[in-house]
Amino acid sequence: MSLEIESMVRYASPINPAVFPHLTMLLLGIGIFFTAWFFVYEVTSTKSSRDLFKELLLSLVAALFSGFGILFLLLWVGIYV
Amino acid sequence: MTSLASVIPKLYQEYTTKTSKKLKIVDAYLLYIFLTAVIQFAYCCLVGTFPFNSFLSGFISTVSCFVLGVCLRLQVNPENKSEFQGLSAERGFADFIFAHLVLHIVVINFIG
Amino acid sequence: MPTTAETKHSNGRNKGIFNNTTGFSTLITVTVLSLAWLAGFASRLFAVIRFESIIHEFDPWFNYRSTAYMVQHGFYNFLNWFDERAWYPLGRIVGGTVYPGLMITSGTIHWILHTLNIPIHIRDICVFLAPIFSGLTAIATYLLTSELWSRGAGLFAACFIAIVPGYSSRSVAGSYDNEGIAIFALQFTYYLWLKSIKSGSIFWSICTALSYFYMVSAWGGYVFIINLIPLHVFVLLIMGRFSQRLFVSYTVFYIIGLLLSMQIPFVGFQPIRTSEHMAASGVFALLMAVGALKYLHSLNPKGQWKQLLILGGLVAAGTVFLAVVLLTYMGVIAPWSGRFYSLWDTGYAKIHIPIIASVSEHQPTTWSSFFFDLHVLVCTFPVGLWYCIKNINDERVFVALYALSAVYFAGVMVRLMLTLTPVVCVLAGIAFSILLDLVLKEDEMQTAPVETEDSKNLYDKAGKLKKRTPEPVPAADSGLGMNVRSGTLIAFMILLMLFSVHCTWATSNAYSSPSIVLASYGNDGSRKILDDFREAYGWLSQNTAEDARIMSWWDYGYQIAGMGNRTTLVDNNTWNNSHIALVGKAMASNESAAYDIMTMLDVDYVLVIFGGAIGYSGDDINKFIWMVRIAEGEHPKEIHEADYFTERGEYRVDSEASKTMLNCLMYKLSYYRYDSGGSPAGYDRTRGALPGHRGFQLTYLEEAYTTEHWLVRIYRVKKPDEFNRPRLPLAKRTIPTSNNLSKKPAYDLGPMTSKRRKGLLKNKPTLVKGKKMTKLE
Amino acid sequence: MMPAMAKIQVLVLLLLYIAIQCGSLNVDTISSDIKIKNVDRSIDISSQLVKITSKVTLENTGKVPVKNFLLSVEGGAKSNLAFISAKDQNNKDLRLVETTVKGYDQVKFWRVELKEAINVASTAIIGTESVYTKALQPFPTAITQQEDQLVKYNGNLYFYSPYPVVSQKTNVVLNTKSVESFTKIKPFSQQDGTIAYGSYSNISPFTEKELNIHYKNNSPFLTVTRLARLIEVSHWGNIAIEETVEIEHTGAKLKGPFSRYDYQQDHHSGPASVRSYKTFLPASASDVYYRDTNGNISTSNMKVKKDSVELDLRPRYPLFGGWRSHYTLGYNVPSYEYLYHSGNEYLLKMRAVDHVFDDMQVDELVTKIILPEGSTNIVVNFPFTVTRLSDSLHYTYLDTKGRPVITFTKQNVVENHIQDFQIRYTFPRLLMLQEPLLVVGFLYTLFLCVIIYVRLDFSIHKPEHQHKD
Repeated sequence: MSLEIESMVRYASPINPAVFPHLTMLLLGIGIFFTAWFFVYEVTSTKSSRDLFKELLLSLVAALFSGFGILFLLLWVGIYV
Repeated sequence: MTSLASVIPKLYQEYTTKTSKKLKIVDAYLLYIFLTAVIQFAYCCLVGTFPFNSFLSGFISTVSCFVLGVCLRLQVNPENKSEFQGLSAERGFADFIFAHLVLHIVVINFIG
Repeated sequence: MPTTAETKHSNGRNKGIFNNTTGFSTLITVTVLSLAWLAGFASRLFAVIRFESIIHEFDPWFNYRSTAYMVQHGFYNFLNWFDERAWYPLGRIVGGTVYPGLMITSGTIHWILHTLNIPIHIRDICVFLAPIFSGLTAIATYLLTSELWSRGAGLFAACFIAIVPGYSSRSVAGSYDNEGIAIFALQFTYYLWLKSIKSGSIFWSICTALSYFYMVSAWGGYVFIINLIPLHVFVLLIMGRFSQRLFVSYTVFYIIGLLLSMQIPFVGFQPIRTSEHMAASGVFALLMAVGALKYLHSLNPKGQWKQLLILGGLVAAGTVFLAVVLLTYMGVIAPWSGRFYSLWDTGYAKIHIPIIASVSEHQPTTWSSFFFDLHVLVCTFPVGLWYCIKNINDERVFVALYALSAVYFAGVMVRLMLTLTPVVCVLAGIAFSILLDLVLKEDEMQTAPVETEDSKNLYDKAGKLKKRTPEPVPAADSGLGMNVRSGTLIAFMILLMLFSVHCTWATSNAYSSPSIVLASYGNDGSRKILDDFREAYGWLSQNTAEDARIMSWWDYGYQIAGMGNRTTLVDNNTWNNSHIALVGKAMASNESAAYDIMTMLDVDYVLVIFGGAIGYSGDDINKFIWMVRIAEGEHPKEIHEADYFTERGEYRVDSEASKTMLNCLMYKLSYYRYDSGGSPAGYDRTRGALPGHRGFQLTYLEEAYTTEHWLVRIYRVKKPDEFNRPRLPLAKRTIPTSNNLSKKPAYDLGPMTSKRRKGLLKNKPTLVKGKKMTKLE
Repeated sequence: MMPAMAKIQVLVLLLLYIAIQCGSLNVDTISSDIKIKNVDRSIDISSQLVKITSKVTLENTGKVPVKNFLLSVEGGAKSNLAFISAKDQNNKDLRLVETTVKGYDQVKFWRVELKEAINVASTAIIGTESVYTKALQPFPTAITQQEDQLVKYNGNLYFYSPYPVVSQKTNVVLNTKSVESFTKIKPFSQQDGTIAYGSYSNISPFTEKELNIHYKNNSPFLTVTRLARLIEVSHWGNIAIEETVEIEHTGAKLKGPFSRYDYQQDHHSGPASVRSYKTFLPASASDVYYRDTNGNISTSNMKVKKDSVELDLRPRYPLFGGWRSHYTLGYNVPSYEYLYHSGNEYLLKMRAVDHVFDDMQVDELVTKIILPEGSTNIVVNFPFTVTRLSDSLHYTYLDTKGRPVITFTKQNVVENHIQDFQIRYTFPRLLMLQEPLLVVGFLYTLFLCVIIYVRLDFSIHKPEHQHKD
């Protein structure tokens, strides 16, 4: 707690708020694409042709992109989490 | 028109021969439910329907049990296989239990 | 998610390009449905974008208020809530007089979100509930239609219902009303019913009953279901289509549904006590009898049972009918209620229940509004109906009955257009699907999924579609020439485009006004917001005593309670006609007579809506004639409708108006010290007249507040010691009556010949939309 | 034995001494060395507040340098006092410590600690400023719509001091010529909205002489009865501020009816009423909303100025005496305006209370600061004495264990209290990833459920086969 205000720097967001919309679009787009792929795969593959590894991978990618996409969507619309 | 008197024994005979044992058990259950309903109705006629919701829930629950029993009987009857495609006897029974679950939850809520 | 993605075999015609048709058709189905949801949601947001996230109109304010109460105090307190803020001095038992489904739905959503730490205000949930449910309705419609016909038709129907004005009129963001969720419940119940009748499974019947239970909890329109399904069963019986599946599904549905519906406090024992519900039990008994006879028949098929069966069935039907009639006469079963009668005889309400007739939504529907609300669908749904009847089966009988009855009801009452809309969408979806099938029939390359995709594209990029569809049409080789086909196709596309344009336009212009915030446009196109209602309610809530009682016409009761948080005398619930009549009488009497009524009712403030300054046509003076009629219904001795008309039977406010009119409380409160509003000063823009009686003083009331545009005027009722004049209570009370007596003969002699004629309204008032009753029937 | 006894005695004495020291920390004596040579006092009662600024010339007549002196406020006025401060010649703020003097229980004292001691026989000029709320009483207490509002000021003609005052002058600023009545003690003069009293010489300590002025004051008499200020810090680059304001017109009450006709016809109608007022927000404020429980209040104008955003707020209805209103005003500011950091150490420096309207008076201020989830080592620095309420947790979007909330409250706040507080806290940067990962985890669980569901599908419904269509 010895730090004084003079020695500190102003804190800005790690990601420029101006790119929130673009990030949202991009990440959510990719996320939705993978989600769709995942579900199509789930629906079309039969019990025998199903590959657990592929499923897990697809869902992970889908979750990652959608998750961050949703976060930036929230930030974009003004819900600063 | 044949007289009814001659028909009834014939019906009874048909029934005893044609019906499988499983169905007879169900029929016995149905009869029991039916009698319960009659008794309830008679009781309410004699004593009155004061807690109306209690009477209703009791009476309707017996009626529903009866209806459900009849439905079960219809579904498990091998003669009706063509009517209920894709409904095996096990499925019918599972449905029956599910229906009873719903029914009794509601009745307990209603009986007050 | 997985349930929507359930694997169904698609139409067997698909070959070629898509090696994985199941996957793609599912994907496309899901995409189309989610796009329909999105389109439906987005098209309902006009009000939010133009104004703000706010509850609209009248009834939604009550629903919102009780939802907020429930969220704050918990469900059980809500069920036992005695609202002393309404119907002073009577109060209202809210828990027992509402359909709680709406509040429970949004309360549940609120609860879930808050356990997930998502702090969304209950108001926003309420505002957006109806648009969200419109998406669910679209899905339910899809399911229903695919059950009836095909998935392609289902997608069409889903897209139609998502944006059709007939439905969005009731479900724009902010119109937080029972119908918003009830249409979903209705469609879903019907879907489950068809499902259960198809499969004959107890499980689906139970689901039907549960969905029916949700419907009962949500809207008084559940009576429609409980009469339509028995009707369906009955018609099937008559058509000789009895099957054990029918038996199973109906009996289980009926008995469980009956039990469930009685769990709603407001419904109570009605399902076994009133005539509206008797058809269902009659059919139940009948079905039991027929089932028993069938069973006996099956035991001995050789016997001469045929006639006996028919005879037995007829006897059973007759017995059931007689029993119902008998019980009705004995008084065990209540006869049809008045609101129900008005469905059969459109003139009934006008004569017997002015309060129902006074509501614009209860008027018979005009032809133009059919077209306005349904557009192209109203022309195409008979085609679907025709095909359904042509290829009849058990389910299609149902949809035919549904369509016919709904058309009738929609013709009787504007409001019931809502029940017609879903079935029209279903049938139009079928019709479009058939036509498209026909046009693309020989086209082997064209697959069903693409065909469904068309419907999706329609709502997004119609341009893309034109490129796509004609392309696969091969050279003309059969039946229809290629030109004919592509021509037809393009015609359809144009039709559908027009439809979606119309839907957007209608939703945005006709149905997206919150009606508590008005917008006016200046000459330069600038928009000005007239926020007088909230100004007045805000004033009431902040600057009057906590327990102040506000007298106003019943239309504003819910809003005063919801926004002003003050006690009202009458509100939109309209359960007590005599109380409303008393308020109407106070408004219609002269000041001193009104003062007696107001002191009797402990009124502290009087609120009137006056549109004269800005030309708002839905104000109290224009509604006044209904107040007089309702008051006359209860107090025929004091109030006479004819007194308020001129000699020639006109309803006017200027100097030619009748003396009673010029001296009644409503008139005085509206025009007290009103001198603004253009030239000449004091000109009433709504009625285009200069008020006939001006410059008067009020004795028993004083102006407490008037909003910026004069729209809402609030008066304080003076306490007995505050009068300007010396107190002469006894004398005062006699003067008005003697006045009346002495005046009446002289006054009534004139119009004796034309006594009690219905007056012609000059500048026929357009009653404000949204004045409606809480209950359907 | 003795040494032990002595030890204990010493200890006891020490303790006693400490106790006395502690107690006497806030007990002072009036030094007879100090004399006030001259007081130049100005009482501004043109708004709803009473602002008294005085220039005091102190003289040390004793033998030792004086390091501090006492300021005092009359017993009758002390409950109205909202703010008091003192400055030296260089315009530097001096430290004020509340204190008491034996024998003067009714009087409120402050000890002013001088930066440089006053040497023997020399003088120092100290400027003091004090603000009183609710010291102006409307009289008559109720007026009709058309009438002007008259108020009464009741104060002390002399500078109230524990020291003798050699000479003093008082200037009362009214900004109006219409004065009904005022105390006339010679010498005095009245001109152009001011009344000058004095100079009076040789006034002994603690002298009170009633000063009464009854005059017209149509300036807005608005009291913020409760101001709840909520500051929510997000490390995604935003600070959200929301103020919930309950406001009341505390001037003369409205008597009789309100007439829209009069109000509209004549723009001078309702002179004492408040149609609108201005609120200044920070220059970087964006996404401003102005609403109440019934929704947006559509009547407000926003002007972006160089150093601030000016909001012209109009309540839904004009405020007459006794009328109340409430609203919520919220906006966002970017974090780099107020948040500083160095590594994982953060410092938030913001106003504890912000401008609501000119010459505002706030009965109760509650400020809540919501820090990001996972902040630790929170240290708060207040610019003035406040009551700090217990910390709590706040749950909002994507929170798991809640965000720490610092709450403090203060009564009787005026514009002079618009000062910065400082909060230091530690926040590991990686915690910012917690929220998106939460969403990802949630979605992934959903997908996993689907995977599992698909696998389980046929084993559950074995008896029924797939004839569901």
